[in-house]
Amino acid sequence: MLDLILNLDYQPLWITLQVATYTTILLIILGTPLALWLAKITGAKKAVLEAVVALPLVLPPTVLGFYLLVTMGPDGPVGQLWASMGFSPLTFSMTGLVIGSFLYSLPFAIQPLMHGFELMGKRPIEASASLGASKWDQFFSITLPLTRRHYLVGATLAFAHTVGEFGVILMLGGNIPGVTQVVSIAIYDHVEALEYSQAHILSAIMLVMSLLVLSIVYGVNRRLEVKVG
Amino acid sequence: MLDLILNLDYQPLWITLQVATYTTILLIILGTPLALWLAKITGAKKAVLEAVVALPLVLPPTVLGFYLLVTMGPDGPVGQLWASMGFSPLTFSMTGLVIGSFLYSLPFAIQPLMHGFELMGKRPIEASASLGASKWDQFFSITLPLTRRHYLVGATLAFAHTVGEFGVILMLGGNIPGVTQVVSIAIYDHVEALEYSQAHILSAIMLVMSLLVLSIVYGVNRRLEVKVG
Amino acid sequence: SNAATQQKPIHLAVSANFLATLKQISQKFTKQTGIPVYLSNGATGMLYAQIKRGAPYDLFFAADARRPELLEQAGLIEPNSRFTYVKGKLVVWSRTGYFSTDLAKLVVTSPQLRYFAIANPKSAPYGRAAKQVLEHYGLYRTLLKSHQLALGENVGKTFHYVATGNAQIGLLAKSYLMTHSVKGHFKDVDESLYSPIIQQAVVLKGKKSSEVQQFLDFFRSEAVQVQLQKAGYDLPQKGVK
Amino acid sequence: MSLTGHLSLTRGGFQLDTGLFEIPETGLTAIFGHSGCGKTSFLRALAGFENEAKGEVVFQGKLWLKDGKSLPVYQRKLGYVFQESSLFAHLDVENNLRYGLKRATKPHHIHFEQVVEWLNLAHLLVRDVQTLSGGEKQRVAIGRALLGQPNILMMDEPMASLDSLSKQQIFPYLERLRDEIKIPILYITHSSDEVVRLADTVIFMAEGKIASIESIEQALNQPHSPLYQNQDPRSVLSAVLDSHVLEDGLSCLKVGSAKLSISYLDKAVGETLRVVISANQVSLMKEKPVLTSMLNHLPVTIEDISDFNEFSVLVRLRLKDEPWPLLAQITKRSVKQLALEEASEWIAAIKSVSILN
Amino acid sequence: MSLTGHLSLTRGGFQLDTGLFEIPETGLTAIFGHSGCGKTSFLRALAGFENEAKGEVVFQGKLWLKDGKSLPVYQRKLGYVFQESSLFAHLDVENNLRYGLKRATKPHHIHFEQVVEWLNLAHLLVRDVQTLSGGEKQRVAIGRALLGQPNILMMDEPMASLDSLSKQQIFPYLERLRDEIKIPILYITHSSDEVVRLADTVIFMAEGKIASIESIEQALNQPHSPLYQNQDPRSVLSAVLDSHVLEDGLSCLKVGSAKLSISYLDKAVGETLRVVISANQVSLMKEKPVLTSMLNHLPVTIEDISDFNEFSVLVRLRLKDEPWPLLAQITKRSVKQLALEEASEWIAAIKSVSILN
Ligand SMILES: Nc1ncnc2c1ncn2[C@@H]1O[C@H](COP(=O)(O)OP(=O)(O)OP(=O)(O)O)[C@@H](O)[C@H]1O
Ligand SMILES: Nc1ncnc2c1ncn2[C@@H]1O[C@H](COP(=O)(O)OP(=O)(O)OP(=O)(O)O)[C@@H](O)[C@H]1O
Ligand SMILES: [Mg+2]
Ligand SMILES: [Mg+2]
Repeated sequence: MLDLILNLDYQPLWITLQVATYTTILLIILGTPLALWLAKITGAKKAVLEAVVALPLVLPPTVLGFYLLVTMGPDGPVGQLWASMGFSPLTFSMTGLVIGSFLYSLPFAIQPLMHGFELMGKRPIEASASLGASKWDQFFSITLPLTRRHYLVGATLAFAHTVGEFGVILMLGGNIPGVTQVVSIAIYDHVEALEYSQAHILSAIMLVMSLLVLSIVYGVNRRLEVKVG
Repeated sequence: MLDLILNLDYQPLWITLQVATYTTILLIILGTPLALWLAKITGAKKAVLEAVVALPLVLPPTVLGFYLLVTMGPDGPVGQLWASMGFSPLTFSMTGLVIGSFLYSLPFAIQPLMHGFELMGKRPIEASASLGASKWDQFFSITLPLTRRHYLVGATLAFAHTVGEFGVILMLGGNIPGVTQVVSIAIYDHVEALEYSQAHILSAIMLVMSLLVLSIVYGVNRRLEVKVG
Repeated sequence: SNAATQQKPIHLAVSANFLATLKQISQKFTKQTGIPVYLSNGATGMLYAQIKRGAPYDLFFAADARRPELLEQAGLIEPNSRFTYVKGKLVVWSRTGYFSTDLAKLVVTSPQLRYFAIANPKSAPYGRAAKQVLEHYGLYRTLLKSHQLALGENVGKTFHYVATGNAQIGLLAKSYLMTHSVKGHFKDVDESLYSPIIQQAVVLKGKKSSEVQQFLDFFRSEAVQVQLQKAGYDLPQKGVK
Repeated sequence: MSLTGHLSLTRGGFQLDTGLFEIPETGLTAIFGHSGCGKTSFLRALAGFENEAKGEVVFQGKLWLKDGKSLPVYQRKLGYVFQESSLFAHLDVENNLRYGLKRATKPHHIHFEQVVEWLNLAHLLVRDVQTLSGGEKQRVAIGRALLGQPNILMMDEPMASLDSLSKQQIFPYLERLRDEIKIPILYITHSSDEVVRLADTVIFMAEGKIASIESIEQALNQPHSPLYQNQDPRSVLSAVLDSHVLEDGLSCLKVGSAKLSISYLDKAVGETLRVVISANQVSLMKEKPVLTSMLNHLPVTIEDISDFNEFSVLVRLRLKDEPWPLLAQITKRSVKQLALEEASEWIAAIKSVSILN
Repeated sequence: MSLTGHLSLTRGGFQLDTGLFEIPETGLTAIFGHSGCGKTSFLRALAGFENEAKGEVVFQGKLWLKDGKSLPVYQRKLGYVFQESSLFAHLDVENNLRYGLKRATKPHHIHFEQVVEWLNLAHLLVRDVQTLSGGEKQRVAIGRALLGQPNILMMDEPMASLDSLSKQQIFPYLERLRDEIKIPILYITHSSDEVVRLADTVIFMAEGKIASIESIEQALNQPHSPLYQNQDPRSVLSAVLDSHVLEDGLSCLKVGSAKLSISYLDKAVGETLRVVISANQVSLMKEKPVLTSMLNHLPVTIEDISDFNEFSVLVRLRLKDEPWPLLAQITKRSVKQLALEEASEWIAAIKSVSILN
């Protein structure tokens, strides 16, 4: 057993961490203006856009991955555009994985953020504007701290979802050890190869680590908690 | 093309709808007391429990499905307990699918609900208690309508996630045509069998239907919208 | 060893049913030559779709002959590199011992029989073969109608279904039962009852390096061939592509 | 004694510790004290909203709180108006109003139409509560609490955001509630005008403690009553309605054995009233001027002269047969000029008086 | 003219339409009107919080709003105190206070320590704003707005939840702000006391419109001023501080050519003041009583007698050389008894007066 634990390939863990971190950061950065905008608009447009954001969820991840593979591959429209800008191919690369995970986890980040912005309402922003804070200042000194819990919910759901993500990554990333083989795929491979012990160990490591990280994140968040209203 | 559309097997669509509906209803019903309790407790216990709820996310669905298959199978502890109570087996059945999806989508339902309850605060409940409403009455006449948007977010994320769900269902459901073969698996099979047209058609149907349903749900919700605070 | 660090690694894309066996083979190969081998496991259809879009694999061990053929037609492989590496064999596995491995005696209505597991005939070659066998015994329609047919997405999942006791009996790849100690008993299925499960491999276009050639040579070596047979595969007859 | 007990509660650095209190069964009891002295905390603990509150509360013989066991709020039949209006955001005005009404046991004493009229809510009924102005919200909150048919009404600064016209319109109905339906009302306010106008009893709070519970007469007759920080002292006298002089629009009161004319008051002859007279409204003169528009000239005896501030004194005057003294604030110059001294007799001229309840 | 323009805004069934307004550059301007008349809507539109507001606003020569183009609020240098306290929930009291201070251009005219002292906030600085009482929150909100070093201060019922002591403590500093730092203050209130105490100008609003903008003297000298719905009319007279009688603690004012004694006032001789006298504090008599504690007896001429209500009249009296009239509320019985008629001369006895600014 100890032998198994020592001889396991831990690189997938590291790659998973990278993909999930990049994806989450990207979701937070790009998701913020999107969620701010969705929180502001009204009417039919809003309902449809909200639905569009939630759409990636309803396709099986492998199928979503397949369509992304087609679109982002060398012959696909996105892939060609990307290549014409002189970048190396998206598919089977970390960049591709991050983009795929981004799309797939988008609703988990956007929904809580949007909701947070709506709940906060205009009042705190009005108050900070009257106190001389510019738009950026308003966002960083008021909106961000007041919606911190929503950011946390969004970020943890998105992070956890990316860590467990499998179908999109397998399809788009190609299960290439050392490059795109994330831990979810590694566990899957062990199960496929009927190497149950290894699968159990990796799963246990994942669960314990996640439990630890999530507990700490939630615990710290509680401590800093702000109850609105 | 039309030929293809007419000859497609639409039963998986129907099964998907059933599984997703049951799962969502179960999540809402059982998730409510859980979220209410999580919203009330404090301290380290809360942080750890929140983390536990989010855990199913970090395992690849197929692997989660595998563990569930073992546990809920005729030789597994849950399966034996279940059988000893005189029920027919959980695995390869609609019931099993719903339980698996329930666990896998739990965080998507719990997190928004918990958050909604915390944001609502105690004041509306205090007001309704002073007006003579009993605990149940308070919940149905105040808490539920005031957190309706959180229920909606939770329900749509959970529903959409169950519809697209694949790994857990594939493993646990046994892909039994007419019983547990859901649309996500059907699409996947088409892709695997290089029947791309069929896959496209099913995917398109899924997307359009989901877009419609989600738009309507979000639109109706907007109309009834309650801004708190 | 020192040499190992200078060797270029090779990437193998492998269909799930052959993963465990290929893993063992490539570990031996690496030990002998110092050339690292990376395995990418996946469903054949998925790997095919990826290869069509430039996946960086060197060799592709498919679960059937169709996808390698399609790749050849598309000009995506090294000329003449397509070869049959094994022929799959189907076995009936009755885990509980309640059911005979003789399918002719199977009573579908028996209350002990909840599920019969096969791989999905639509996507998995072993599934297609299993379907032919069931049809031969007139069981396929019956099982399908009574919702007793559990379809594994691949043979691996089909194996899990039976191994965990969720299905009582199944038709699956012999290789799974040869390499793992399992409960119950199993029996080869008469090969005339199903069209041969030809599993082919190809070298992908531009990937014919000396390391790849070394691997191919190693794969064709006597020792490996014996190992394949032990693992429950039939060897391709000489001369058959 | 209707509402009795003692309560303690800790919130951060703040400590509420009421000591034993007894709040009368009827009438309006004002809770008065500085910002942050614990009025809201006290009332919330009393109502049962603070789970950490310790102590004992008995209301009309029913145990509300004892030994850590608390009767659920919804069984207490109380009406509560919160300091910040807490309307249900998902209901329109009408449904907010009807929320408690639907849940009240019959028969109803307070009717929907009545309340809508009292609080002038008819034009707001279909409105979304989010769109109401500050004062409108508060009126709806008051109405909602009333319609719950409470056995006791608790209000936390309910009038703070109302303009004086709205207040004037609501006061009479609160008075009616207090007098006709006879439910006790607990009323937090920082307005001494509201206390004078409405209260029968005053609970003075300071730094988390109940400093004293006094009848309004006691409260007002203290020379340095907390009700009048930096303001004039006032006196409260009991009076009996003696007669009406309808043609002049006057009513005549007997205060002790003296007579006091006031604007016509719609009460029966023989009723007992309380008259508030601000100390700086009272002047002393040796004899009544021959021709004056001032109605009231009462013969008084000086009982006591005490310093009020650097330049003026507070003179305690005694009316014949009246238990409470009449206070006059007089400059020291006048004291010198008039040679005021104890036991001497004077005429107290009073221009305006106000009537309690 | 400091703040001029016109604004219109539609919110549901409510329509704000101010017409042209001109608000003076200095002093405190009260916005007064019934609950729901549009005070908050007007002030918010003025500040720039309502994006749908149409019209034009110019402040100190700077265009705030014109042709749909609106200067961003954060560039307007205004301080705003909201009707419901809107403290930042994620900051403690000190950081709420410092929020605007950090962002203000130097030099600062209003200092942190000053404000903390004025508003008595020292013991609250480290507190979480969620734990403050209603009044405490409001004090922090006022302090935060002041520390933003605004060029104009807008306050929406800032004192509504403050007790009278807190108010008494804050008034002088608002006055100081108004007089020393000389920034204009716009102040919504429904308390006529606050208007009388603080305002130089009053904007009367009714049903979404500005009914009139009046100086405080004009506003108070209307017999039926909206400031005193159902209350006594008052008169405001201009007076010059004539002399101090230190040993008696009195100051002597000249009102027209008559003299008026009041409690000692800490102002320089020669300064102009405004004196408010409630009409029911004024009695008429034929001659001054020989011995009386009443300080003030002014010779007046009756200019006009008009019905006030069923049983009393309002008598307009003229003091010699004073532009504004003195009002007295007298019962009809006294009018008969004294045979009051126009142009006859009387002595007006006045017990108490109050001083504006
Ligand atoms: N968590 C806490 N930590 C420290 N002090 C607290 C906490 N919660 C409340 N307080 C303090 O308790 C005191 C009483 O609050 P309460 O709301 O009862 O006052 P109040 O008398 O109603 O005041 P107001 O008239 O301003 O509404 C206040 O000084 C408040 O700051
Ligand atoms: N969406 C809306 N639909 C209809 N009426 C509205 C809407 N929003 C606001 N109003 C009305 O506009 C009027 C003006 O509101 P505003 O808040 O300006 O009043 P206010 O003068 O500040 O009152 P208060 O003294 O009670 O705070 C109110 O009568 C309010 O009910
Ligand atoms: Mg309070
Ligand atoms: Mg307002």
